[in-house]
Amino acid sequence: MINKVVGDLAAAMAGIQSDASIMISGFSNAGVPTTLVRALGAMNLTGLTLIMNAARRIDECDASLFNDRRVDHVITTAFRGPEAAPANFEQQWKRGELSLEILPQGTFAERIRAGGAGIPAFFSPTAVGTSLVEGREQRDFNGQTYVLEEALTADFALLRAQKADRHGNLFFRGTQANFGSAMATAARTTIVEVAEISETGLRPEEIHLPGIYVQRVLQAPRQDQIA
Amino acid sequence: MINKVVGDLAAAMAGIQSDASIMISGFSNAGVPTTLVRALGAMNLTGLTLIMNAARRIDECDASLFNDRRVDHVITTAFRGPEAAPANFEQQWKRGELSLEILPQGTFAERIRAGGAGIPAFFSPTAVGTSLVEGREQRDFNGQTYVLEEALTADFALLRAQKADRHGNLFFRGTQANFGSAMATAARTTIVEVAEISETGLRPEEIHLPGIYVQRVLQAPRQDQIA
Amino acid sequence: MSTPPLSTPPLGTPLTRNQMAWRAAQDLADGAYVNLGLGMPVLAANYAPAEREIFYHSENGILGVGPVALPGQGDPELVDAGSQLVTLRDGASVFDSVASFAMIRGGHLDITILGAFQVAANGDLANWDALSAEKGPLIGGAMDLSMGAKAVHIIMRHTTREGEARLVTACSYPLTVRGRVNRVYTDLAVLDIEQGQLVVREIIPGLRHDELAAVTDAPLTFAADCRELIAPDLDGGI
Amino acid sequence: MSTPPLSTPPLGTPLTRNQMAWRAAQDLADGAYVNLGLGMPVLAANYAPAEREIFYHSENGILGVGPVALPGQGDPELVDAGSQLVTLRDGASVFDSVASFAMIRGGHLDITILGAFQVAANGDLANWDALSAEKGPLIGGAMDLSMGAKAVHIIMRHTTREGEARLVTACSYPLTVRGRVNRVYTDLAVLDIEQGQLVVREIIPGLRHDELAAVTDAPLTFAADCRELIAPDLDGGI
Repeated sequence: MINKVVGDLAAAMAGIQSDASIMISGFSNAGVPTTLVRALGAMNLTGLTLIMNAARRIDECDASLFNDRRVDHVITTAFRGPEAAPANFEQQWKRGELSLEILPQGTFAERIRAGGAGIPAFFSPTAVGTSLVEGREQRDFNGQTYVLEEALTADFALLRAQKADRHGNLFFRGTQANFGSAMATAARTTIVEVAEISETGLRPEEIHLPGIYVQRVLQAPRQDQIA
Repeated sequence: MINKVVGDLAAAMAGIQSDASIMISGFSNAGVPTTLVRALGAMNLTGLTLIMNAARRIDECDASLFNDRRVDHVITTAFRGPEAAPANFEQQWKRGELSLEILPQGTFAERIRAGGAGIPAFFSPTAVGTSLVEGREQRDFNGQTYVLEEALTADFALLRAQKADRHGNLFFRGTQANFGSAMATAARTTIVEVAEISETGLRPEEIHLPGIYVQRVLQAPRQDQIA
Repeated sequence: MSTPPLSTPPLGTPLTRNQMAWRAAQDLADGAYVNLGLGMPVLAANYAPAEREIFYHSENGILGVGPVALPGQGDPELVDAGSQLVTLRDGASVFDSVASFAMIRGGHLDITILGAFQVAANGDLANWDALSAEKGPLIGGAMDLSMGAKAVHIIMRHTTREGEARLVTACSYPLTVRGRVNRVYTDLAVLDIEQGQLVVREIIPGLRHDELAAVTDAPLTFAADCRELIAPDLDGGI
Repeated sequence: MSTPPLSTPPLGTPLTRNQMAWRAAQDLADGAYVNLGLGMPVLAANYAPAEREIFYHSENGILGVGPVALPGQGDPELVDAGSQLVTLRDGASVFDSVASFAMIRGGHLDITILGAFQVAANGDLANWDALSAEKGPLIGGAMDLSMGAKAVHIIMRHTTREGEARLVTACSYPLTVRGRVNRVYTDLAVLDIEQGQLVVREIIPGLRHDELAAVTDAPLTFAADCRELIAPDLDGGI
């Protein structure tokens, strides 16, 4: 019998090791897996690659990830702290202590989607003509220039959703899905925290993400993102 | 005020002319826009390009499209009649009276999706090593070979859904969505026949395809596909 | 909302932020699908003519953003791209970021209104990298939106606080997109970009053509039917 | 369903269609996500051990296909890839073809079971083009499934009606995919493809190794623990 629901945080986070690549869902305050991110911060790992829309949101969730130098590489669309003074993670980048790949948000999303969909690379119009694509492969189709973008995958994805069932099917509330639904398809192991476990099972019309993409589900109350 | 609901078939089909490219939704008996296909057959056009999963289903729906030589080009995954004896459309192809592009179903779906998503081309693993990709551009990523596939778009898409509202939002029943939801994004004008028009409007959680992709909605009862 | 009476400010008074947003909003057509960037652009939603039905897109996954939620009534899991707790309008749909940017990149949005550091006469836009020595980079959705939307409208002050032109022959800040800006609303004028030229469509009363040219770093063409740029008083007479 | 008693057919009796499907079904693990092709493969769903929870995928957009609907109770808008009116099992989801093939191509399905004209010892599969002079081509989902699924299992008779081998050194029919077949269930044997070799895991009782080799057009290796291929009587003693 399939049962993807795990009983505690330790079981949820099992197997995440130093040097892992980890996708983290969330846009602003929606869909941020606060409990899982804080558990990750408490694991005392090093050499992590974090793949998330905005570094600030994860830093607000658990400052130890950057403060304790757990992160070596970041792939993101926004690497800027909320204050005029640079955040710790911005300073680390300026000092060369971590490397950064900064992407347009749509390219970020589509590269993750490609990673889950078996598409190794695609051409995109976004960022053509900007400094982001200097020196990269570009090609014209129908008179317009496009840049080649490669798929993104990761060892783990951490998501938050509203509801799950034992099959791992997910229901997202509001704008919770954002990058999480694609990240789940692009990671080898997808771990989801949810407000509710449906004992009767989600109905087909409620399911936003089929359980095939989810390996572990943990019930965890919503926490404010800023600790 | 937005109102995409049209009152009759003439308004639904307005502007479709000879030499148009037309995507038609449907997999087996689900999501076939029977009323719109029969209206197309009655329009006495020539030089059409039809883009649909299986030629047989459209031929069963309205045999005049092929019988009356309205179709010059077909892009499909299945160009085979149901009987041992060749269907009229198979004979036309064998005689060279129409040209044919035959695709794997996933490549067909993804090329249409690309057409709607602003992706001009992508690399796919499917069909590599087969006669379908002979002479075409291939490239290795991470030790595996992929073939370059280009986006598909069309002048019109004809869909069937269960419900729509005046904004063009669509709810699909069962497996009605199949290729239709992607076709709607890849066509300049998307025309949808539906069983019901929701006067109160679809709720966000009911909407499978946002109305931005739909230009015209016509209420039409479900008809058996085989005339 | 209903349109307030037109104001009669002193000649040569630049438009306020709200007035620039109001002016931009007047060009949103009935039935348009529109994405509004952070800052002044998002204010435009307050000023679109009430009889027009407009669908606001938020790139984190909403088509049909409604008003900001009343205090205490918002859902923290339903936010717009500016992190506001929002509501959904009649006919709204919600989807993930992949679907949202497919909608953007695929050319389905009618207009995006964005802020900018600089716009060049050839339609180039610079609005993502302020070349700060201290702060990290932030791209967000601006590159996708400005490349994908059918029309790109910009709201920005005509000059920087230091008085430098923002409308230029060539952007000095890193580009967001090349050649995609169609129209610019400033506190002094409304300009279209046509065949690599800045065409002034409207100018505030009391500002001479040469005065506008003096604060613009690219040649200006004044439309034959160039009109006065007049906005209602939206700031309580300030 | 409950497993019928094992049959004791005369020595050397080839498996029936149902028996081949039954044998393939025994290798579907608890919790597996499985796509079954048309013909014999789809019969396997009838014979998976009842205590295992298996999610059947249908490439037109279902994960969790249930039994075929009872006569008169099906929904013509809810069909599987074989055009049957089906039901949905507990935990099933429904989606469009783009999502369905992203699932396939992205390597998320554990197994696909397909039919074949020919399988080569190097794992090549030919199952889409019968080289008919009269009929048009039909690819469907076979190329995507055989390239994308983590494991590709084939059910086919060991020889054609004319007695020609289907297990060959190199396929003569046009290929569906190169080098992706892992296991083949025939009416005479179960074979794995390992490092370009056909390894016989099971053979029907009474058939000698040289007799199997005589109807196979590629070298055979017999596993050290090669067992008897015995299936229950599923066809009423026929």
